[in-house]
Amino acid sequence: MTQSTQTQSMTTEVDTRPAEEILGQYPADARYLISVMQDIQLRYRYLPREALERVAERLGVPLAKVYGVATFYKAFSLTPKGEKELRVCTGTACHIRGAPLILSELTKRLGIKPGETTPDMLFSIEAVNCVGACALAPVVVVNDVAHGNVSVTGVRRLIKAPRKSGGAGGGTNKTTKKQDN
Amino acid sequence: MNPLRLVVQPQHCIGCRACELACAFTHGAEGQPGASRCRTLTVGKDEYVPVLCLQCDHAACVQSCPTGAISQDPVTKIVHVDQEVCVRCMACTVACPFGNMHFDPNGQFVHKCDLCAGHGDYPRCAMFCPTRCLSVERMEPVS
Amino acid sequence: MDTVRYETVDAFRDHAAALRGSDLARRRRVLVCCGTGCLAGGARGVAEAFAEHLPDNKQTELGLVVKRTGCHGFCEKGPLVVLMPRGTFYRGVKPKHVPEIVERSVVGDEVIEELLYVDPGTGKPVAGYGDIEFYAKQTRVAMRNIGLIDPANIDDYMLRGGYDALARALSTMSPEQVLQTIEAAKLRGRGGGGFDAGRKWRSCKRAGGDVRYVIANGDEGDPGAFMDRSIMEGDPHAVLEGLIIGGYALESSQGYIYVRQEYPLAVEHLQRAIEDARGRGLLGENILGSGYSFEIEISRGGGAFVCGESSALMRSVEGKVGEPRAKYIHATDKGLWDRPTVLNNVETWATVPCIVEKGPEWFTGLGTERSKGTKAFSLVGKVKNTGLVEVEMGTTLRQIIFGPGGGMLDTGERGKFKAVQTGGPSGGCVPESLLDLPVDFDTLTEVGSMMGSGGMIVMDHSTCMVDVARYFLSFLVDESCGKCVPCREGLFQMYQIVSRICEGKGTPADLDKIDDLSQAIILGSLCALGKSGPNPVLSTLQYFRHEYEAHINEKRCPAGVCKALITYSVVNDRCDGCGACLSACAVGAIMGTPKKGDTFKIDALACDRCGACVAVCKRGAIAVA
Amino acid sequence: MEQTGPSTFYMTINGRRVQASAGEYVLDVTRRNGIHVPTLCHHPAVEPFGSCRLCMVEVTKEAWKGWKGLMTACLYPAADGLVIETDSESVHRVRRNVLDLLLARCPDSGVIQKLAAEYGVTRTTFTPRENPDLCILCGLCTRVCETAATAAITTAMRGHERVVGTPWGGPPPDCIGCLACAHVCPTGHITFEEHGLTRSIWGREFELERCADCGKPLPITRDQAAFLCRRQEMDPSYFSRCADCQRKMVAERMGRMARWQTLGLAQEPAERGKEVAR
Repeated sequence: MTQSTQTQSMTTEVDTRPAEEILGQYPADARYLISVMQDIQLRYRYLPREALERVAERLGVPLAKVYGVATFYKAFSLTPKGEKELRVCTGTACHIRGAPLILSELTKRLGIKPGETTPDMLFSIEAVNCVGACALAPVVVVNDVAHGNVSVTGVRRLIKAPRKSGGAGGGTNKTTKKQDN
Repeated sequence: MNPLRLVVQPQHCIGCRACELACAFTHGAEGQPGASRCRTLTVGKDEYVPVLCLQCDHAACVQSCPTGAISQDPVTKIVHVDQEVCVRCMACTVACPFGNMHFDPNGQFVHKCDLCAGHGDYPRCAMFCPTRCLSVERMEPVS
Repeated sequence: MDTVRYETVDAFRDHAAALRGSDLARRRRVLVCCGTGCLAGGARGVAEAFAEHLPDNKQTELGLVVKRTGCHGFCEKGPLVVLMPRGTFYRGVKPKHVPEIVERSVVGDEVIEELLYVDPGTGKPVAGYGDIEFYAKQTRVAMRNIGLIDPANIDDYMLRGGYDALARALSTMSPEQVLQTIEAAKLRGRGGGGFDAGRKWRSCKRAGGDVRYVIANGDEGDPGAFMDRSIMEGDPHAVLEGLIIGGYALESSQGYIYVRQEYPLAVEHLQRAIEDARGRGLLGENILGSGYSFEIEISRGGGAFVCGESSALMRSVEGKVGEPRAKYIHATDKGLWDRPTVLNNVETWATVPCIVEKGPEWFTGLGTERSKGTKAFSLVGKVKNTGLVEVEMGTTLRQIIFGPGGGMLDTGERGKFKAVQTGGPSGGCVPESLLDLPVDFDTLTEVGSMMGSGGMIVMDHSTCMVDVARYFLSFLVDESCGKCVPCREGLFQMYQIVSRICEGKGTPADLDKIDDLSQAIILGSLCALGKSGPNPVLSTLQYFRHEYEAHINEKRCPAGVCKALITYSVVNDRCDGCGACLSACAVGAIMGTPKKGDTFKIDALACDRCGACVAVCKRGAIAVA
Repeated sequence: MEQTGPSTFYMTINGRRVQASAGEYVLDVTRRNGIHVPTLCHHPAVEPFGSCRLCMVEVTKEAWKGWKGLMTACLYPAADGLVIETDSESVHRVRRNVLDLLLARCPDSGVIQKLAAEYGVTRTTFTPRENPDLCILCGLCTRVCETAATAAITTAMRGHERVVGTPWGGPPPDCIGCLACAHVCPTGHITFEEHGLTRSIWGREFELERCADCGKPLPITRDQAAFLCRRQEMDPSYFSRCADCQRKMVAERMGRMARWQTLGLAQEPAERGKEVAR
């Protein structure tokens, strides 16, 4: 359930231009740290070290503090997230209406634990706190689209479509998009 | 009372090291002698110089301390290390241009001459100096 | 209507009067709920279908407007469409229904019976909004506009009296008078502890200095609570207006709204509202020409429950890790950036304009002796009508759950009411014997629970109370900031003990250990998260001790929830061999061939007791023992 | 602004009347009066933090009508008329549990074992941590690094996962190797090594500054010297010689002066020459 602190294993160069662009939208003041990081997380789907180094330099916050903030808040991830981020609400209402079942079903089907990403970078599972859609419990949020009253079988549908086309590589984005309504 | 000042006149020093002993015994703990804050150096044949803290104004040790553990008493003018606040980064031991910040490797603390403040409030080294090498005088009142 | 900037209070009043007398105010309204719940049910498609079938010119021609509104609260039945002023209420609307609705109910004057809400009590369809029990038993103050207005439209807010209170405060009241009004209303903070808002404002004002801050806490972290979300999404101007009035009373020039990271729509709507209000001269420099200037900035949270705690929230606004500080020096003296700060919850701020407009006597006329006004609750869990309800303080739990809530969801022995959890992870579980408890800040605390932000989770006999305690502990272990020992290590150890009990490995001595450790955590923790952390365990232990004892002494989970203590088996005479369970089982523990008449078996050793088979079995042929 | 109270006042600690002044914390007052209150996360070099909860004491006041509260002495401001008990039953309950919990976290820490034994805990009654280390997460290291150095280390994660560490777990780029963190660590969790001219801590190696005269290693690193010059606004020459060589220089110079003095000269001839030339 925790974010991995391991050093980025991928050695590919990270393009820091989007991060610079985001930094350009904020005054160089330490108080915008969290906002800047949120925008970076949105853009990259994680917080690349290279980007955070720019942030630390620009906002005048020690890198260690930036790292502390990045690991404290659940919104941030230091490892890249999958194309589809499945956020299983584990709020009380969802819990008593079967969220643990949904979560275990997802982890079993995808073979990853909450907080992890499938090796093909298609799916990430997160067990998140109440998303505030309790009336629809249990809820799974897929890339900001909430799916309510999810059943065990319904959950399988959430992870089915992109799986099939997963082997074809980059050109399959369109087929995955459709799934979100 | 006006602040004290240690006066060193090396021409009178005979290298007996009574000052070092007096200092070590004064600042020791539980009857054990501690390291002396006063060091007598031999500079030539029969020429000795006792080196002690000068309690400088705007001292380098004070300036170098990142935790503000070293300060000069506004009244007594004694430069004092607050052991509680000290984090033993050793900056002061290097920064003192006179080499008068000492580190006790056993007790793991930085120490310096405090003119025997709290130990009789009168420099013991001067008391035990058999010659006129180490003496004490009172400074003019601080304006 | 063209954008106008009100240079004076009179200009505002003239424009508001013109607006209210205009054709816009008289038009019929088609309200499509676009709250998070309905959006998840496909409300966007419904709204788009309405836009397609009723283009602007046709709307004018028919003398109506189509509005995308915030949450109506009746999320269970979404997507919802309401036709005003008649109040026809359609639930479960799909895009394919839209042409029919337009033809028969918008152009025509008919009611489509199939889309009406069916009263579970009488089994008869209910035509009108106000006739539905869910709404009829509510008194809406903080949620007064939600569902009735388009949150992205400032005119909509003004049509319902919006910003009148601000204009009144700026033109006829001194800051001191506003403060006195709040004091006289005996308004208590809606976010948790129920601290007297007037007292808080007063001590901040007394703290001196030129710079003061006001903050709206929209970090609704309690699982099972989403009132603040609905307010921010559905009526953002109400929060702004409250905050501006508060800023004026406290002579502050800067306000912040701290919104949970999980609520992107709330951020969007608040941002829009801020821009619109600024454009009209209701926010920013020299508001309504009064000489008073005030700015509001939105601060997005990073996803940490502890940031609902005021001192942690302020650190987060400062861009730091959300660690609470000791409160021996109050935030009203040294808060945000060490300046005097007033922090109130979103619902509290949304209530402020009503008090200023209608007067403190009106507010104190509602509620109980020590808790005035109304309170919004999110009613969720095993009730028929889940959603948002706002009722007068002092309404009993029974009235809420069996009134607007419509009673228990499931029938049968296991579907009976067992407990209601209030106050989130800081609260507790209230048993059936206390159902007639009038709900206010103090009564709930007296019975070992808490008002909290207003989450109300109804539990039936299929819920294991030990498991609920474990659930909250695991939540808190995860959400503790980890700064102080009792909370970080103590709640973790408590979780270990309760987990052991759930696994059937508990001993009677564990219950004493829980008690001793709880006291130490309550006494020793730094902030409210830790101090109230043992509440869910203590309250379940107080009212449901027999369940703990069943786990410990008989190694039995009465509710059939704790995995280590249950087994699944197939009831042969109910099973029709459909094979649904076969594909549901991820570990292949079910044996049999899907055909009529075959008998299935569950391999107890291979079974990981996930419950997937139970969930998919339509005939209830899988028994839990 | 009107004065809210006198700057010195009296409070009662364990039945003893003691003087205190505004701006002090309760812990300052107990320490000054030799009343023992245990602490683990307190250090005068940094702001009080209140994370270990050991210094909790029972506080009341006559005006509170019998209400008593447990407060952390390190953070509770001293005030007129406070009545404080440092060893009441509830104080002991918190301390005993806290130490029991810390013992479960760090069973091998001598410091914790000793303190826990004082409160009757010789073995933890909780589930001991798997693969324990000596870190009790008091946060002294990170706080001292922030105040006295570069904030190169931090607490990462939260809740029970909280750790003290470096960015991405690697060698901390901002670290100056001053060892302040290691020296303030109450349990000895932070370790370092020194071999010849190299000092290593937090998985990073630092080159020690060398004495410009004798070449021996100085007890500060090059990065530390650069940092001190920058932050304390000092000339690099202050950090270039060892204390022995500094003393030697002073002694030689004083010796020379003494020699001239015995000869009846007030100043060294060379110096006088310089002055005349000027």
